[in-house]
Amino acid sequence: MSMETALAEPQLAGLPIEADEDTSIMAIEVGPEHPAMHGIVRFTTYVDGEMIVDMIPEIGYLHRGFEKESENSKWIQVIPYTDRLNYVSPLLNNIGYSMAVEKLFGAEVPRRAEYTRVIMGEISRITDHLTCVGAAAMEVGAFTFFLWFIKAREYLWELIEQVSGARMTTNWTRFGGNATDLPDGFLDDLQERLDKVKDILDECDKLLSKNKIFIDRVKDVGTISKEDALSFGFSGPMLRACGVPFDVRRSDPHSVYDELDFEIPVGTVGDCFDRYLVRMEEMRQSISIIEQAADKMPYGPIMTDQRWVDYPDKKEVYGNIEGLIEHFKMVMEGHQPPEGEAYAVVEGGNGEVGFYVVSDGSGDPVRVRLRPPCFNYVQAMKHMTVGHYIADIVPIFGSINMIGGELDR
Amino acid sequence: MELKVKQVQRVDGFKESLYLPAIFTGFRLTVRHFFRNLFGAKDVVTVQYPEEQRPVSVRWRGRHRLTRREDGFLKCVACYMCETVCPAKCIHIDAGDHPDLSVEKYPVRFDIDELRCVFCGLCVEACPKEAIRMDTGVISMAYASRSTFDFTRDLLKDEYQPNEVTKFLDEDLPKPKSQAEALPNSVGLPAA
Amino acid sequence: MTETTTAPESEAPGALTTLLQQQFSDTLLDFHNHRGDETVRIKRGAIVPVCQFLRDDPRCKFELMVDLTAVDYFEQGRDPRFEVVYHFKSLAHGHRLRVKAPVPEDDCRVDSIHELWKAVNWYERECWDMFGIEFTGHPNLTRLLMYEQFEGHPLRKDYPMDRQQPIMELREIDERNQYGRA
Amino acid sequence: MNLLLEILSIPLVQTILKIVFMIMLFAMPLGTLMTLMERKWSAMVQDRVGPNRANVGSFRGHGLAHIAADGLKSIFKEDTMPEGSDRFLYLIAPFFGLIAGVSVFAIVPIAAPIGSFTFQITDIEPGLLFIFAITSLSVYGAVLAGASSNSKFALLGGTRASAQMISYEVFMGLALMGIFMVYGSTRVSEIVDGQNAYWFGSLIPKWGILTQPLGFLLFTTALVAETKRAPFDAPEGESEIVAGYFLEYSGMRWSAFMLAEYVAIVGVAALVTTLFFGGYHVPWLHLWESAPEWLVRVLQFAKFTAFVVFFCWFQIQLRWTVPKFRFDQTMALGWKKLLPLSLANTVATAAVILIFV
Repeated sequence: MSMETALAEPQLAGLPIEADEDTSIMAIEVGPEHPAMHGIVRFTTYVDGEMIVDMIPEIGYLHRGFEKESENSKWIQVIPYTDRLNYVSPLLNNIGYSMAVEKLFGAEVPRRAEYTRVIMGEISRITDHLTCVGAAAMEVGAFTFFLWFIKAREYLWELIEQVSGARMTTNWTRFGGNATDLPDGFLDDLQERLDKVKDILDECDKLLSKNKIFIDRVKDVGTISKEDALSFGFSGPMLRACGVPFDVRRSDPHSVYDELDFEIPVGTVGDCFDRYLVRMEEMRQSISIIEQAADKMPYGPIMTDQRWVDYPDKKEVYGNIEGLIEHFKMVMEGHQPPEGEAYAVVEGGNGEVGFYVVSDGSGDPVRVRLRPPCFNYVQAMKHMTVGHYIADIVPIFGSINMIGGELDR
Repeated sequence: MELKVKQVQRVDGFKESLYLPAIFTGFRLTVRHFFRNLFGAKDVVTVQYPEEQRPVSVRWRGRHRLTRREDGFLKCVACYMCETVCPAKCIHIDAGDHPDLSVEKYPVRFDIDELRCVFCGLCVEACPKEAIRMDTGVISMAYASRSTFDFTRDLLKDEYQPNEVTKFLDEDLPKPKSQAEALPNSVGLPAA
Repeated sequence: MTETTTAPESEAPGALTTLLQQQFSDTLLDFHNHRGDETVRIKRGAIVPVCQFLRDDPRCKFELMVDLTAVDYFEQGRDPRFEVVYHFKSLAHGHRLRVKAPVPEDDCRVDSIHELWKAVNWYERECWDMFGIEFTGHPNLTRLLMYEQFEGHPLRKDYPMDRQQPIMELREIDERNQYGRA
Repeated sequence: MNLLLEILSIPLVQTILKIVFMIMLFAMPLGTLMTLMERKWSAMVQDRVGPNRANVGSFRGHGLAHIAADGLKSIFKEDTMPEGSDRFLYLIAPFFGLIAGVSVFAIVPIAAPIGSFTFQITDIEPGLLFIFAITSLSVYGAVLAGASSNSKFALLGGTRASAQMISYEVFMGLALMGIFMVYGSTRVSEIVDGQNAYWFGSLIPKWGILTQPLGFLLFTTALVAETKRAPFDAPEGESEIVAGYFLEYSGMRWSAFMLAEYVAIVGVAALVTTLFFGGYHVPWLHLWESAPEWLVRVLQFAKFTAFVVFFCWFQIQLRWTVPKFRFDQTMALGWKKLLPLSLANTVATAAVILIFV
């Protein structure tokens, strides 16, 4: 059966086909256990020879009930859970959630805290892209590329560890500021490590970006048009690769991004090659953002002085009874944002990470909703893969950077 | 700041279609790495784990420890703050009357199930007495039995040997003989 | 960041709200502008024309259906109990809008808008899976995150946190909950 | 003593001894070593440490004990067989590749002959053509393994492997036509001896790489594709079809596939050395006329081994440098680019020989 006839078959366009001996169509389960499935997701793929004629993505294997768990926690207890959503860029989730709750409180974050958030968030974005691009490259056979990227990521994670006290489960932001300030000598160390990362980026660029074997694998693979991408709700690098300069850092300026100068890389075609190039360029832009933010870093507090937004200062707690009581009340009853709802967005590693929070004025959230960017990408997998070879699942899936924790929550 | 857009360059011309130049460039890079690692100059981030250990940052959130007062007893006053704030609900405290009259309560039982702990550090922030800390620098706890991970009050010391059975019994607590000894502050002595 | 007042800025309607008020005066229930998030509550029957208008009208031009979810106000005792929440983003104008449609518990259904944006398909499936809100007209309203045999809808507030599904083995969980040592 | 010499002079005994030497003492140990070296060398490329944990007492030897550990592990591992597989074919499939891999060494000379005694198992007239015939058998290994495993991934891997190997077989032969023409024979010993000639007095040796640079490139490409290693490892395709045709194998049979691959690496290196780098001939050694005969043989063997090890390293380095082709791109490259090129090479060589020689 040829490609055209297979697609003309009515049952193929919609739901599962029974693959039997009469057709030459074979059903292959790619996933849930499959080396190219980062996280766990299942693609029931129908192939004619090696050509994909239909695909049914199935998700939910990593569903841990983030939203239910959050609704049964205190507001502050959700922050550790957000680390586990997109576990390669946990800081961006921390920041997004904190921003949402700060919006409820109407709290203002001190400028130094905003600048440190920018630095840490961009480091997190680089680690996210390093993982995504590296893993996607590894799956088309460039293993060396991957391990060099992992080395670069290691440098950055040690930085994150210096600030937050953990490499991945950071739990770093608080409502109205950050848990910790940058340690002494951090900015010098940061510059040193960023230089190393830049070297690795250049090396890897030479190794792969002009290699025809790699270009063959990613060029015109998984192409999605601008209109379809918008309709599928794409955001982040995936949408920018289609040529739409949509970046939450610019369109909904949060934090201090409007004081920093950077370019938004966009692609033209919207295939895997564009996504690769956009991500590579974005890492360079992130490095430049970090350098600018480090230059402009102001002095000052890292926590808001607004009361009842975060725990009182430790000096207050140890020093006087009012502080101790306030601290005690806040721990025991939880933070109590005023009644209302808020939706805060950050530009996450692979798109718009939105937190929709609803409060009834008590210590327990009514609703904590994460808008996962890769939800839309996995939904579009069928659209992007049908008509390609089975080997193309790998670069396409690699380029959408699905993170199981974020997708299934 | 205005919106600046940068078009990424898709390089795919005749030179690329020859395959060999790019492969040669790549080869030069990998061979350089090969020889750099073959002769000295180790640019390797791998840690040979059990023999050498990575230096962790001072802020590293590792295994918990309970700090002590100068007389050696626990600072903890069993206020249940850490137990309340813990998102993993891994801390369990039973409060009891402290024999030292200057201290109201102390934890008769202070258990942390390290297998449930998510190492978020919220307990450290919540503690009003700096009684619990996570600065031991213990990065991995790999023990053979599940019960080893149930850290009790007596095991939350600075160093912990899983095989060594240590008990901090109630007899070890200070037994003040007079009011002045029990409550040094009440007779006007400055707190240490 | 917005000002640190809790006073309702919600009184003054935003530009989009005004536009929607003109166009759908009979279906618009309520609106607010809390913390700069433009929000309108509409009757659930009007969700398809409103969304159609939001997508196609040049003054709105919401190309992106950002998010679709629901909120359960069971504990607050609100009637109607559910609210389906839509978030939209327009790239052309750069504005965002939140549309909410209240859904009562006894007639838990709302019209599907899957034909307007392709992304809606899975969001509606997820919403059905989690809240049991039926989207009429949806082509394939099956469970997305939970497994087929799952009973109930986990994000409803009356679904207890520790409820055991019949498909799961209970023994291991009992063991885990037994806190402390033997 | 005399009896021993007499026994040793029987050709059959000599052949058996040579086989034992070549297979058991040269090819297999090198192939086994390659399993470790691949990991160590790739670690160096990738700024890692590589395996170094296995130990015998306190002896680690930078990971040498891993060879023994891997061997023992695969012997003692359960030899599983998927349900519904074709039992007989499933059991014999792993050994086709191994047999084809070692058979290359039947024609490779490792030193110059002493009198009538050759350091080569057999020097048959068809030489390389025979080798092509035998190595084609390794296709069966992949196909049978893929077909008998009762697994869709394995089946895809098997079909990919068969298509790829058969098509690359075609122009592997064509790529060598130039060599046959230049040295005027298909007999390996004559090709090797032909490369002992020099241009400009005794300045530049007439190695195959210099007479047939394009042929070298094409032949090496074809050989790498034959061994199904990167960038031509679509049949294994570990990221898309998991492990391809040997997906279901375990234990010793899986090791047989792996060993076949590494023996094939050594085989490729030996063939390339023999055909394009003067074989065992040490260049300019003839200038040292008073060299003792044994030393010449030792030097020749050393040169041969050094080149073989170098090309093993080269292949491994190549694998960790380049990404891999998609399956259809492998085929397109073979049929649309390399086949016309090798035909052109053949014609050009013939023209040059016709005009200038």
